[in-house]
Amino acid sequence: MNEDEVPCTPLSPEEVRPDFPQLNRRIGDYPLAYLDNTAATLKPRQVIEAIDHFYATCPANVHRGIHTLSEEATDAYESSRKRIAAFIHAPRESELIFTRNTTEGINLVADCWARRRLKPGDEVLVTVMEHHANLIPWQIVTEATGATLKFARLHPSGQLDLDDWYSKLSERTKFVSMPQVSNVLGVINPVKTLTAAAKAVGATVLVDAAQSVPHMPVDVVDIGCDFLAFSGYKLLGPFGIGGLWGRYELLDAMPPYQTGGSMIHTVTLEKTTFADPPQRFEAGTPSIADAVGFAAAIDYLTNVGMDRLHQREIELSKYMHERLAEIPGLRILGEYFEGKPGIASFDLAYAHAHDVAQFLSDEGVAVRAGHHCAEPLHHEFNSESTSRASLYLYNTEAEIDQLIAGLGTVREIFG
Amino acid sequence: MNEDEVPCTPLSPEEVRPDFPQLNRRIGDYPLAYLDNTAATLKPRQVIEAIDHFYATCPANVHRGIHTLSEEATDAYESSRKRIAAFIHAPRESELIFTRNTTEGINLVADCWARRRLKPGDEVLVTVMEHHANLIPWQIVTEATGATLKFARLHPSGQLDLDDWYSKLSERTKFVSMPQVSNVLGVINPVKTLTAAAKAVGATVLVDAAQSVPHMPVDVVDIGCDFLAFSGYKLLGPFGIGGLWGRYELLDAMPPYQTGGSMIHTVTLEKTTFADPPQRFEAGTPSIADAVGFAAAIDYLTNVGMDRLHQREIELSKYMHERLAEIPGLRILGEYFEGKPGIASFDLAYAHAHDVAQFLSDEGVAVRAGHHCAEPLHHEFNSESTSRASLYLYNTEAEIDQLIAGLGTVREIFG
Amino acid sequence: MDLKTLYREVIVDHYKKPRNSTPLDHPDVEAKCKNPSCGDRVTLQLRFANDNLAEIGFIGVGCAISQASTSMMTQAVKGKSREEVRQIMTAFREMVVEGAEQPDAEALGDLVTMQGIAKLPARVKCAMCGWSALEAALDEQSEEVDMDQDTSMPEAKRGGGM
Amino acid sequence: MDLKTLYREVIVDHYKKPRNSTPLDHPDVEAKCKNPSCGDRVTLQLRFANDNLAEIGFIGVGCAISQASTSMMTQAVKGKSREEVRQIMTAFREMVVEGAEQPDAEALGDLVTMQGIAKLPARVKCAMCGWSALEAALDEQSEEVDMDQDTSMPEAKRGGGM
Ligand SMILES: Cc1ncc(COP(=O)(O)O)c(C=O)c1O
Ligand SMILES: Cc1ncc(COP(=O)(O)O)c(C=O)c1O
Repeated sequence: MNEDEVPCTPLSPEEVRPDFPQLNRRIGDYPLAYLDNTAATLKPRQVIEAIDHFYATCPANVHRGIHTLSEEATDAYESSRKRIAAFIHAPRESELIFTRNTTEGINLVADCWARRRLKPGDEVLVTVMEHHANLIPWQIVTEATGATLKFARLHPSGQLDLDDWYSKLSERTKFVSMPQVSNVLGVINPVKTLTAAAKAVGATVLVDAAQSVPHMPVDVVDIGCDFLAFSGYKLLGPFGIGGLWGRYELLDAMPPYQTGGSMIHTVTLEKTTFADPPQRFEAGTPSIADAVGFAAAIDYLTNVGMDRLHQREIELSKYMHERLAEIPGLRILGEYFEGKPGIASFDLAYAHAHDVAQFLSDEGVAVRAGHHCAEPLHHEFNSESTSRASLYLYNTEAEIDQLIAGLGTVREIFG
Repeated sequence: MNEDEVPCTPLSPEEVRPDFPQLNRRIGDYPLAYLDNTAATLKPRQVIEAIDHFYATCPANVHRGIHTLSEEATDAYESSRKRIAAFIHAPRESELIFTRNTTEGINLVADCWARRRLKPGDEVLVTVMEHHANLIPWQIVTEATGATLKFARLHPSGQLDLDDWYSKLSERTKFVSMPQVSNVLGVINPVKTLTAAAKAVGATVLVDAAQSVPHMPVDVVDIGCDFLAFSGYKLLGPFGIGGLWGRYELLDAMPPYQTGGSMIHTVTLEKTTFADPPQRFEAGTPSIADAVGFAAAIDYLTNVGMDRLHQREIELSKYMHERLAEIPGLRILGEYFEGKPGIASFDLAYAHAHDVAQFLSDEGVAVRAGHHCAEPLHHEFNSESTSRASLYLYNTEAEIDQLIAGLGTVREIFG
Repeated sequence: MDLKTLYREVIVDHYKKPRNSTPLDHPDVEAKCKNPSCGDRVTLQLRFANDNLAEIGFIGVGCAISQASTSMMTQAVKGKSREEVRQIMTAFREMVVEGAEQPDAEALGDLVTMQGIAKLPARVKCAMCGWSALEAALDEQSEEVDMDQDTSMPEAKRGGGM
Repeated sequence: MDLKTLYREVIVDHYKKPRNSTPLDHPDVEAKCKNPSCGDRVTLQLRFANDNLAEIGFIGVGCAISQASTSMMTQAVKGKSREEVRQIMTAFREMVVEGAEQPDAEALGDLVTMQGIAKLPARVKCAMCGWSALEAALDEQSEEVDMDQDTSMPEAKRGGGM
């Protein structure tokens, strides 16, 4: 599993499956087919062991305490920052802020950047396909500042309507936020092109990369955006940790987010001065072990190779979409396209998404049912809820077959 | 180690030490003497294993996904909330919000409660002994609202000057915040009495319980406060998780903090309605495994018995203070008192705190050096920085002796 | 009863052919319940004759469990006295929400087949939607009940929408 | 050299009897550096004769490492040309901040005894305080240097105050 040795070998799930203890589980009489990867991925033993090892050896607080355990903890924490920053090609490691998750990253930017700059008449441009995490913070910040929130519409195919997007971009647009990959439709937005257009009118740009960083190579310099947010638990890492990357000049111009210990420079009763980024944005004791696990996940992915992972995933996605097309009465939100990530959100003419998920679960197949934190997007498709099957590097054709068989049971009972 | 069987047996460290793998470490030729417990405690294998087990079996996302792993994850998360709420005697489990740490809990209250209510002329009352986490948020919120921040002074003994505190409490006081135990002085503030007085003038009260919940039985109903914040990693739990308890009526009257998925009720492009507490305050995917580890730590402490732990700690604290008194030129910030928690922050006439910590570390003794996120308090005592030794249930008299021997080396070289 | 049997023998039948699913002409009281995170909705109408629940009708959309549970409920309570209705309500809640091992079979009758729902924590809200409307109707509470914000549900069975 | 030997043979001596620790009468340039998270402070004064650093003096407070490192620095650079001073500075930074295994012994002279500091990451800032003041003086930078915000230090060796 070393990229250097086998640069061009396609990724086979058998290469990685032994690393995932959860895959040994059986659900009743069925093997587990875990197809809920968009919500959270499984964790390889390398990540679990990294966390375990951290706690068993140096579970001290960081901030350069002068004793061995604290030095080790600080090194582990800062080396994690460095590896994660490198993974998204950040020019400087101090541009990578540890957050709880993508949601916190977006809230931080909305609060510390946008809120301080937006005025009545200004506009923020997002899309109809947003996850709530990239919608509600902008509803709140535009309402608070008197700015206007604009939504670029979608084609019936699920693709972003670029004409509509460009028509809503103007000198008034001060902030643009968009997902690189939709967590429901699986569409990939042309973030590089859109960022260039947005910057040309003077807007600041955030990319919600929660569903892209786990699944494809991402390079913040190449995209050209100002901020990019993602979560650790969606790429084999632990819960409770995410990354917010920001260009240093912007971070440096921002006031702190939360305040307290370790983000300060000097403190008197009356007045406090603040530390430089990234410390300025990391108040209090951080999620040290989760950062260590996050970096272990990044190492694991680097070792596999993001290109190989991406290739394998779109191959399996194709198989999944072909098989789903066989099911009568099944509608997938958004049209399939060559290279579509492994996300299929569907409804059935004869059964409700929650009943579908229940039957699939009964046969060992884990999918998510609901609006997947994208209620407006579902309304756009006249749907209250869908079942969503989503893939990652360990999934197999056999697991897709298990999904299809489960949908057969649903049809047999409801159809 | 079952409280029911041995209700009155004093706690011996030998009972618990085998549970802490870190205690097997040697630092050079010395055994590790971990006396940095105020910054972060070690973790028993029960906590490490709980996290490990969670990840190895059901590392799915919560929010009641309809499949086995997600159901298990949701149960694990919500059962953790229940046990932690019970530990501080919260009347309702939904009053316990999971935060990253104490800092986030205090920031949340400052932002969602105080900021919306403070007006020019209003006052917020804190003390000179605050940790930065309970100081800077109040500097910021009073500055933003035009309210005034007042500080109750200390006696030279380190005890809160109650006369000064009462003289600064008035009808203008809208918010009172105070630590139950100081992380530098080890003093215990009479939070119950002060809360009653504060409520009598109509103020809302927050207790910074970062250093009390880990070390003594705490009952939010008995204290009578409105909010109480604490951290998991200071009581044997993992990093990245803390608890904010709030009275339900107050929580219910508060707007959300961060916004995004899973804290919503319904969402359209234009308007969002929010879920009830605690979900309203937990935007995005939470720190599920850390919550599980936090609850495992609470179970461990409950099993030991907080009364026994507290008794043992004050006994060992007495020994530590007696031995430290033997060192010439050593000054402890704050006077010793009967029942003082196991915290001693000291400086030496002939050596700087950082050099002291360095020498102690070289002999296996882990202490913290610096201002311990309480810079104003250090200024009050004309000190830039101190070395702080702090205790927990696994510490021994022998480890104190090792500290004293290390201070002997310091004296030999510097004195 | 395993999941498939439960669906096959009870739920799908009621889902496809809901009983008492016609609005009443002259209801005494009407109540609504919704479950925004799932999209379930039930509108319930009651007519009393003296103390007896003489007529009951509902219209609903949503998952099979929510609709079947409501349909079965209407059958179970129709013609019963207010007090009997409350007994059945309590027994059903104990069985499904609190997971009582020994449900009150006498009060519940055919409804005991729904016991398996207690083991599907994410679906308890669905099963309770029609019942919460019934409770609101008996209490003459005019506001629509919202299962996602129903504090009589244990924390772990509510939760914000995903 | 182990920690105790380093302190005993080098650091404590300079700490207790700092060399060149008197202010100059007519300095050409003065520069300051502080380390707020530790409380270290150094004020440095230089006088040049042609291109040579003819005189150097400092006043400082703080830990033994910060004061000893400054004291040793003044000895090492006194009388040297600007270029030689920069060489020594670079060599010291490489040894202590970047942890060079093979420090430039020729440029460093006695200062090589400080190599062990590289293994005490929390103390690197302390050791560099006087040196940062020196760099500021050579660059005629009048603003006080702040080690906690010195971006030439690797992330892991800065950090906010605890
Ligand atoms: C596109 C997208 N954005 C944002 C989020 C929010 O992520 P988190 O819950 O980690 O904050 C998600 C997660 O589901 C997502 O898929
Ligand atoms: C009294 C007190 N309050 C607040 C805090 C801040 O805790 P955290 O870093 O977990 O937010 C601490 C931690 O050192 C503390 O001791």
